[in-house]
Amino acid sequence: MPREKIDLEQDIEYLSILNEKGEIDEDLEPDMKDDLLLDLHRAMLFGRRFDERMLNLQRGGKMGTFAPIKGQEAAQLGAVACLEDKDWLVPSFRETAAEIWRGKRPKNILLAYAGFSEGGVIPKGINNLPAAIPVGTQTLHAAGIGYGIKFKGKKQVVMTFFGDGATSEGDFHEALNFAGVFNTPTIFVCQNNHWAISINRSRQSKSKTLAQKAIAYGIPGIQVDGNDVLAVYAAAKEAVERARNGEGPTFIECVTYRMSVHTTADDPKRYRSDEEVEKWEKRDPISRFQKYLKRKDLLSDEEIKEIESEIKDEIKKIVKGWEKKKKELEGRVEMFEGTFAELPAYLVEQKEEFESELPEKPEKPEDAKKQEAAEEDEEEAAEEAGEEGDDEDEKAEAEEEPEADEESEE
Amino acid sequence: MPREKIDLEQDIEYLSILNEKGEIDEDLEPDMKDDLLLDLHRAMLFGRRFDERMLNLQRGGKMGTFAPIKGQEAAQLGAVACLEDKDWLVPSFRETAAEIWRGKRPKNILLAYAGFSEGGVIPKGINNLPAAIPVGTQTLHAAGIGYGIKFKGKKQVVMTFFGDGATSEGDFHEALNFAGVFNTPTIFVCQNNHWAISINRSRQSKSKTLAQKAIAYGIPGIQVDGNDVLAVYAAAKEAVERARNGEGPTFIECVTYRMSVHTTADDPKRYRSDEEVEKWEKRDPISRFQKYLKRKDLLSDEEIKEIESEIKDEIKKIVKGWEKKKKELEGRVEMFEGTFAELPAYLVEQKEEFESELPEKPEKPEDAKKQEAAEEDEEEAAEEAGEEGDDEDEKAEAEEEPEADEESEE
Amino acid sequence: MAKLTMVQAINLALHQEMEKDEDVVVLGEDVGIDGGVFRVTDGLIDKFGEERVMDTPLAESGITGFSIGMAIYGLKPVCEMQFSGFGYMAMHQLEAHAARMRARSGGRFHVPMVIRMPYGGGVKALEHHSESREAYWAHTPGLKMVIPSTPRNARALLVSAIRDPDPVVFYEPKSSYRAFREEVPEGEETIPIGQSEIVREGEDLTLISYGAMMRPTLEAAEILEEEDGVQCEVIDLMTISPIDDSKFTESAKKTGRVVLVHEAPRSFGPGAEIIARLVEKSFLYLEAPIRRVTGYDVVIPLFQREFDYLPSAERIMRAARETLDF
Amino acid sequence: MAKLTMVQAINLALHQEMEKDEDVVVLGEDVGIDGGVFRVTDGLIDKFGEERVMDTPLAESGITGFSIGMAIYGLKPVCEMQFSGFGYMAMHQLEAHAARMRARSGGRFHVPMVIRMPYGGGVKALEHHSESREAYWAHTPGLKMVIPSTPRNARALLVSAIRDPDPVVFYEPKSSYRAFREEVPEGEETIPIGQSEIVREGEDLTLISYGAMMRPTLEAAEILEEEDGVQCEVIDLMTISPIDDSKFTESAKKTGRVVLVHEAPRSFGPGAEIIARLVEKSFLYLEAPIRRVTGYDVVIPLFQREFDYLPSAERIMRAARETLDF
Ligand SMILES: Cc1ncc(C[n+]2csc(CCOP(=O)(O)OP(=O)(O)O)c2C)c(N)n1
Ligand SMILES: Cc1ncc(C[n+]2csc(CCOP(=O)(O)OP(=O)(O)O)c2C)c(N)n1
Ligand SMILES: [Mg+2]
Ligand SMILES: [Mg+2]
Repeated sequence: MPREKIDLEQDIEYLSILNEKGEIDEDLEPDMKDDLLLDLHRAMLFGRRFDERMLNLQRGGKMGTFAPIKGQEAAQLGAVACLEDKDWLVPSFRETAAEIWRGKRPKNILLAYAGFSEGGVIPKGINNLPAAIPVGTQTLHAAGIGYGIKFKGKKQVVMTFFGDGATSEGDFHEALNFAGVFNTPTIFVCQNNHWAISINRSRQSKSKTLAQKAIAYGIPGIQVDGNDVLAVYAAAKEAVERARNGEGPTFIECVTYRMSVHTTADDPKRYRSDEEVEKWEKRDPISRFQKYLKRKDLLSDEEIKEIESEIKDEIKKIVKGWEKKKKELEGRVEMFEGTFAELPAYLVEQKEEFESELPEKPEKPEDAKKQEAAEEDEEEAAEEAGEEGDDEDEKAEAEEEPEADEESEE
Repeated sequence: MPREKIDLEQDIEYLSILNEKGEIDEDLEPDMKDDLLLDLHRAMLFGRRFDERMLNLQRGGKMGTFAPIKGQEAAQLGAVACLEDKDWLVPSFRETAAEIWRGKRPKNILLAYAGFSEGGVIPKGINNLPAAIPVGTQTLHAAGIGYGIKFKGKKQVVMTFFGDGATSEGDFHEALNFAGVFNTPTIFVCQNNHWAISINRSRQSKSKTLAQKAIAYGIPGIQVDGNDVLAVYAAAKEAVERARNGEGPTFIECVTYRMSVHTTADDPKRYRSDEEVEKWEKRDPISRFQKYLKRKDLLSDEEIKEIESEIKDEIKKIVKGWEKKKKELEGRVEMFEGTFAELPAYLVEQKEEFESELPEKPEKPEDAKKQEAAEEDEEEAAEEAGEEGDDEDEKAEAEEEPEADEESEE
Repeated sequence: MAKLTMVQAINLALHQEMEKDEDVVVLGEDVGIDGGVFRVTDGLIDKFGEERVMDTPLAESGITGFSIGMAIYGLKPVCEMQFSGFGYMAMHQLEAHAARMRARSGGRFHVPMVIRMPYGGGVKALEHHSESREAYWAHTPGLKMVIPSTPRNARALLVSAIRDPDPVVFYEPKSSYRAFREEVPEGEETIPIGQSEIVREGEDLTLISYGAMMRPTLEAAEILEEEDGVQCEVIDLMTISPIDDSKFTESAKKTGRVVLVHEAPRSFGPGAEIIARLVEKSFLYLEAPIRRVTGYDVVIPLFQREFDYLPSAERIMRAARETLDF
Repeated sequence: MAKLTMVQAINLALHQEMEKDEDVVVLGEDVGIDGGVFRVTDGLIDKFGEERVMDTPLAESGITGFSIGMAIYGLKPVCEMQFSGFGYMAMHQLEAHAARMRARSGGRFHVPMVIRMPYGGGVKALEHHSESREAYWAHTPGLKMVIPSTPRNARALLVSAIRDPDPVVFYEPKSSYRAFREEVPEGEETIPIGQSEIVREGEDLTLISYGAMMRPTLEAAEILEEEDGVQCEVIDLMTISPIDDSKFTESAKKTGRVVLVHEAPRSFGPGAEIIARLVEKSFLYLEAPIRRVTGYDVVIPLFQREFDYLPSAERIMRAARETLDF
């Protein structure tokens, strides 16, 4: 009949490996191939530049609302870098760089944010779910996919992303609880970027860390420096290995910072100080990682410049390909097809009604049609020959198409 | 750049004061007046017997489905015993004894479970919410009421009850989080009775305790022996004091056991063993408490018998009053009034339609009417004179009626 | 052919589909060891094990979102909301994801899941256990909404729902669970989703209903024949969405008079859509206003008064007679 | 009188009601320091402080259930769902508690709260930001459902909603937030909930709409007058539930021809109820089928195609002409 402390049999740890000055804790340095380090660096840089370009396009009125990733490149890329192709990604709406790493075509990202549903197409063989806007809801899908994996006895894992704000949603709670109870191979990665629009992390929950929420579900939880790509990678690697070995889910809190606007519709000046942003600029994940790579002699300033310039060209091509695609899609309205596998009678009727109401376009004379077709062929040929960035995308899609889901695991 | 344990600045404790053999940890014995101890004992016994009677009535086809409390008398009464009248109770559907302690009329409980909405009426001055059937949803109301209290600067607290199963619901999560963030005077009491219908606590969550879920919200959490009314009282008392002093919410897990069926529609033989039930019968909260009271010389076997017999009579009267009330209500259909403060036009139409469809009753001759009225008067007079149990109820209601909410605090 | 209750018939469908397709998984609160609070999933766990018959934590959004994930991955979850009155907790998962995943992923992913929910009044249940809100789901693009009325069509429709590549909300009229038996063939039987049925032919008046209300509707039709010599054509919708308006609009052209019956609240209820379609497609044939015999637009009362709330054969007959006299 | 946008007008209502009644509390995601993502709550926190203008954690059910508790205790919460597409997360709280607390407690408790939600398409928003599902709420007994169409009626209706003793779901047409200005009196103005308005008189055809669709509807009415010499009577419902059918059924008796317009999906949508009431109450006067110009029953497309989805003046005119020619 005592009053005594209960041993909860689990601790919450904090992990940081590479600090703001580029110094490293060598004991903790993860074992990563040089190629992987360089690929990660390139992806982080690409993520940053693509983000900037998107912001630009949006400000220029060419694109709708989107959520920039600036500052969170390490948190998302360090984590997905632990995944294999056969694994699954369940993103929220702020994982552009992670989605691209996992095979999403940048052109499609632009298309989707320009309001074309066609941008949402996910090719076969790429196991990414579409971006999820309703905060927190996707975490349950990751738990369920994890169960599917277990059920089918596959050696896959599933990783889901969400923000600090999402941890307040009931779905987050239910997802972690289900994952715990059914011991699914699900890695829950919280990008705690300190803000949920205008709500600071401190007002989202009274808990000291978000990582400790794992205790509520009896699953491992860890807090990492989310601007330290090595720490994120190391923590995610552990979690992925546990999951792949049938040891169940993990919750990772990446402490990072949203250096830009919430979305392009947001004005952060209303709720946070410039000083805070400046403080975090000093903790930038990219410059920190570059210092590390330079120390390791894997990267020089010269090379960084080269990569920057390659990325610039690549993005240019992507944007060009996107502009072209947009033109192609203009006037095409296919809104009736996607809702069901087969159109039910009433949708056939509505479609007919819709089409009968379209302004009638005058039939083009045959000659003009032929001319257009020829031009299109030419353009495609030119693309295949020269425009690498976009072209790779097209090829990738073509390759993926025939692969079945099951086969994609190999 | 370390990997180190985070100090979460909070522990989860287990509290037990009075054990199954009636032995007590004197250091922990709460300071409770004799009267309170005896009142609690009587309420626990009344709860048990009333429960039995309800089961009986249900089995006899006189009542609909309900959820017995057997075994959980200490968990709920120990907790509400810490409340003052001005405080608020937000129950789930298994707090019959607690609701009665807080002034709910047993006759109304019977009425509601017999399918009469009239049983749901809550008199002014009694700050109990109606029983909440949708699991976990009511916890949010308790958080909101807590905010109301804080907002108005009152010295009230609000206590809400729910089961182990409820901790899996998103609303539970959101409620504890809101209560934490807004530091509301809310006491969350989980009656972990080991079962959510057929689902054992162990399959509800992978967490070692439910109490540790408090860590997710940075609020105090404690696990107590829920069959030990002293421990429940002590833990609740602490929580109530904190809340009243503006120190915010607490989560209390009472480890108890549902000794009976989930509801009268349930057959526990399908999912649990008799041995398990027998094991818990030995931990019965009432016999344990009686041993304690006897040791303290507050209660004798003789007195227990007397109380039992009083309770029996009381329940008899309640049931009689209920039967009478049911008869009064028969044929009365008032389903249009409760939905809005004022009937909108379309409900007036529907009501007229409904009434026009009622089988027409032949008008009674004047004489018969007068006769009936006279009889009714007589009955009421008789009631007031003799039938104490039910009469007290009526008086209570009459007294409460004029009091305003504001005033009820005194 | 055995005479089965609806509970047994649904149970049969689950047994057979799980046997046939090992991707079919059943999950929900108490569906495993307890066999479901209505025993609909009785025996499944013994036969198919815990991996395919999953007792879940108590969380409706959880069950639904988890099922969506399973379905995206390639399983065919049949999940249960213990009562339809708790299904609203899963509404955002169904609306935002189950109903849209096909569109959102450009066809790559789809959500072949069934969400079973016992619905409706008439069993003296507790508060929140008697609702009939099929209109919520029927109004949600991307969801199908099915309500059987007899053991045989319950079985056949559930088989179709499980095989459907898109999410199907499957409301089970709990007051019909054990109310009567019907011959149900042992061998496979399906009824296409999106198809209504004329269950009684007639020339004078069209009665449209579905689910538990088919019984008072048919009862009314019989009495009307006996007492008034009126021939009612009775239509069982079976699928609420995508609604099959072909039969009832044709029937109305023949009879010119229509009464419809549902226990859901009247305003903005399923009946309104039926009327809208009748006006759109049978306008010139309508000889009388279309009457709705429905639940009232109030909080459904506790069980002592629920039969005052629910449509009865008497209420239907009265509306029918008024429509015929118009 | 100042010319205000709808955002400003709603903001004015909030300012004035908060000033007048200190039990009025505003809460939601980003409603405080940020002033709301649409700036509807701009300036409130400076004036009334954090206790009355509460930035909450990100949880819609939480916001709603918390508000229900506050309302039961005696406050008058005006809570915001950031977009109506996320309001479904709160559906169970609204359905099971806000809408029923009065009935469940025998009148002791009631829930005087307003749930504000920006709804509808036309602002090039992201997925899940363009829905129009007022029918869900309108079909829920115990809830009131209001949708203003102009700055002035938005302000007046919101004041009434805040003062209403029962829960009101208040949909704000976000495409009208800043689209135009209107004179709004500084002094108090209310419009009773449950009252529709004839905003244009006419003899030939009745057009019924509400919210953002009032603008294309009125545009169509004007063009029809100019081009066809047709006099349309245009009705703004303003309250969806309890729906005021008095004006539109009277109007239909006069014109005999009705077209109705909403951006919600057609099937089981609000328009069906209007048709049902017209058939019930104006049957003998109807000279043509009632046409529904609505969103289609599909997942609403991303913004490049949303104007193909949304009703336009052209679509309305076409339906009107066909109805007139019938
Ligand atoms: C359920 C839901 N509620 C509200 C919104 C509007 N909203 C979009 S993002 C956001 C903040 C999300 O914060 P967080 O989870 O921290 O992610 P971050 O934006 O910081 O990446 C809000 C409130 C939404 N998309 N979904
Ligand atoms: C949201 C919701 N889902 C399902 C149910 C059906 N149901 C009633 S009680 C219950 C189990 C509750 O378990 P627990 O929370 O442990 O409380 P207990 O019954 O043990 O007191 C279930 C599943 C419900 N009432 N509400
Ligand atoms: Mg964030
Ligand atoms: Mg329990």
